[in-house]
Amino acid sequence: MSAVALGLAGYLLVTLVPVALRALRGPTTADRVLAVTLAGTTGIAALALIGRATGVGALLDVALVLAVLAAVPVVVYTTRVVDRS
Amino acid sequence: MAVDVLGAVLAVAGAAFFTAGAVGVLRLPDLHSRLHALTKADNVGLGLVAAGLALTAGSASEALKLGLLWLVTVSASATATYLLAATAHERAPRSGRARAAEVDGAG
Amino acid sequence: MPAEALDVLIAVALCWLAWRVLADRDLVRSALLYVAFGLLLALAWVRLGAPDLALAEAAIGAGVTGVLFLDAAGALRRRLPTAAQGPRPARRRLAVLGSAAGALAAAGLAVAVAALPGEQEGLARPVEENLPATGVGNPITGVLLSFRAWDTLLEVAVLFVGAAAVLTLRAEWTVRMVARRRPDPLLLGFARAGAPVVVLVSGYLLWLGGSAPGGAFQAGALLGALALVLALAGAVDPASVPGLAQRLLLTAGTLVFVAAALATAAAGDVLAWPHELAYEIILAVETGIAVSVGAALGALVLVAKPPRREEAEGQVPEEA
Amino acid sequence: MSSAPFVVVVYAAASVVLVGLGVRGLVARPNLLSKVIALNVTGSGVFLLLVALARRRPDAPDPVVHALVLTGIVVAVSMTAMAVALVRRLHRDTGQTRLPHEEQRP
Repeated sequence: MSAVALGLAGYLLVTLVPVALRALRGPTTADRVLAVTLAGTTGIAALALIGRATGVGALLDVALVLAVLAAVPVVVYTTRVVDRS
Repeated sequence: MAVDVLGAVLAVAGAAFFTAGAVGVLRLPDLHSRLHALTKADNVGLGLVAAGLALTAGSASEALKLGLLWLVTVSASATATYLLAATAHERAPRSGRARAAEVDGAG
Repeated sequence: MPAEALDVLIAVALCWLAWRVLADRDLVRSALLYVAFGLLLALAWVRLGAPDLALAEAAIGAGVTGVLFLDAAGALRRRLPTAAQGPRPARRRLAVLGSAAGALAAAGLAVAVAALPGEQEGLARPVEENLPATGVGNPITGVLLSFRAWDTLLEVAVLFVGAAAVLTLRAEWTVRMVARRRPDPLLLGFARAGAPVVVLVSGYLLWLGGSAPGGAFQAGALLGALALVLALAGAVDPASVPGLAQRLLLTAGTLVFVAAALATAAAGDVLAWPHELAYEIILAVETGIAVSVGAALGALVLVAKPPRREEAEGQVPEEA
Repeated sequence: MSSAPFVVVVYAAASVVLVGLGVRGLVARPNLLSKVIALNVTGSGVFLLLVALARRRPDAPDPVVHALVLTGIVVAVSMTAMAVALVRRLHRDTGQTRLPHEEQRP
């Protein structure tokens, strides 16, 4: 499992490339926000997998913290940031 | 041993959903369909990875934490995608909103 | 080999993201990319064997700092629809000057780092040898709250001073939604239902700090984010929190820490915890710090926007 | 540094780049909020360098450096918040987001 986990974690980081392209292209701010959100979830999965592969249990806690905070940028964007017309 | 294989298979399947989400977010034509791709990765992708890891977890607390991780992510992702979609709808220019209403009516 | 490839990938992506963050003219875009930069930095801390820092970066770096930039960029964008841009020559001159300064700084740093020895003993061993005396199992917590407790006391004071400075820059609590007037029912429900979970995870991190990566600052950052979401969802009106309670929340960490310092000073040595009570004292101080960090971070983001002049002068506030 | 572990070299190199980019942004971008972001990138570079150097003995990373950087992260966020509050106050009072000598329009 740990060899599989490390390989999958690396692969998940590669899937961040198209996500990053969307974050850069937009075209709207909402598109960028959603790309960053997906990057966060991918990071959560990668952290859980790296934690298993390396036996560092604390990484699961890092993933948990990221999960708890995942919605915060979206809430701030939707309630506090106006799109440029 | 069989559990190990099943866990690995689940995790790989989860990664496949992340691939679909990432490609979808890049390739799909508009915000709402991209949000749809995002939720596949958030809910199913992370769910399968967490399930695979929980199956092969060394302790009950670790499995429980993975369950909590998934639960938190699902509720955050549901709220986040709803907020993004609702805000985009609200802020859409009049013509866009009319078009969205038409889609609502047709669907 | 795959592990090395992972490191190279993260390092290259970090540099690329930093460049994109700083190259973008639109500050909202910069702020969003900064959140992604923080996420990646958390992965870098993991790869460097520093899970404590990964936790702090995930909570503070990506969470609070990114949100702070996002909110500020949104506010500046709102009132400045067409960003004031200088004539091109001035920009070009600044760019040339900046590139030269950046290249010089990087080159100097590279030369200095290259000259360092490749192996260094560090303080890992002495910390490990003396850790049992602190009553905690996590070396980072031991260093922060026992060996170098003075530093941490002053750090908490810095945070408090920062919050106090931000509070003096505003005239009133200024949480205001831009898009919707009414609180969104789903967001409200999410904030209310999520609150106990966040408090639970925060308490877990606080308790964890005694023996494993975790601790007061990470726990406090979660509380701060919770306060922010509750306020933005309309579940809690920060202005309705009485002034005394605000001040007590903001100063709890400093107060508990100073009380502990005074008590140990009366007993002999300042900030030298008695061996049999060390764990309990550290946990009490950490709890105070977590509360204050939460209050301070919440306040820093919530009130970072000063009211517009008309509002401060008592006229009818007008929504942008 | 020639005998340092690979991971240390990789992240130390990245930190040098981050500091360079941060300093460049600090000078080249006239907008004050950009300058604050650039300062944070520079700070992240410094933290990354410190932690990479603390990793030179792979079996036992130096916890004192980790504690120092943890303190640094917290101090950085409170000072960032204060700087952002100052930028917003300046913008409210003068309508500008730049320093006076970099202003291009009244």
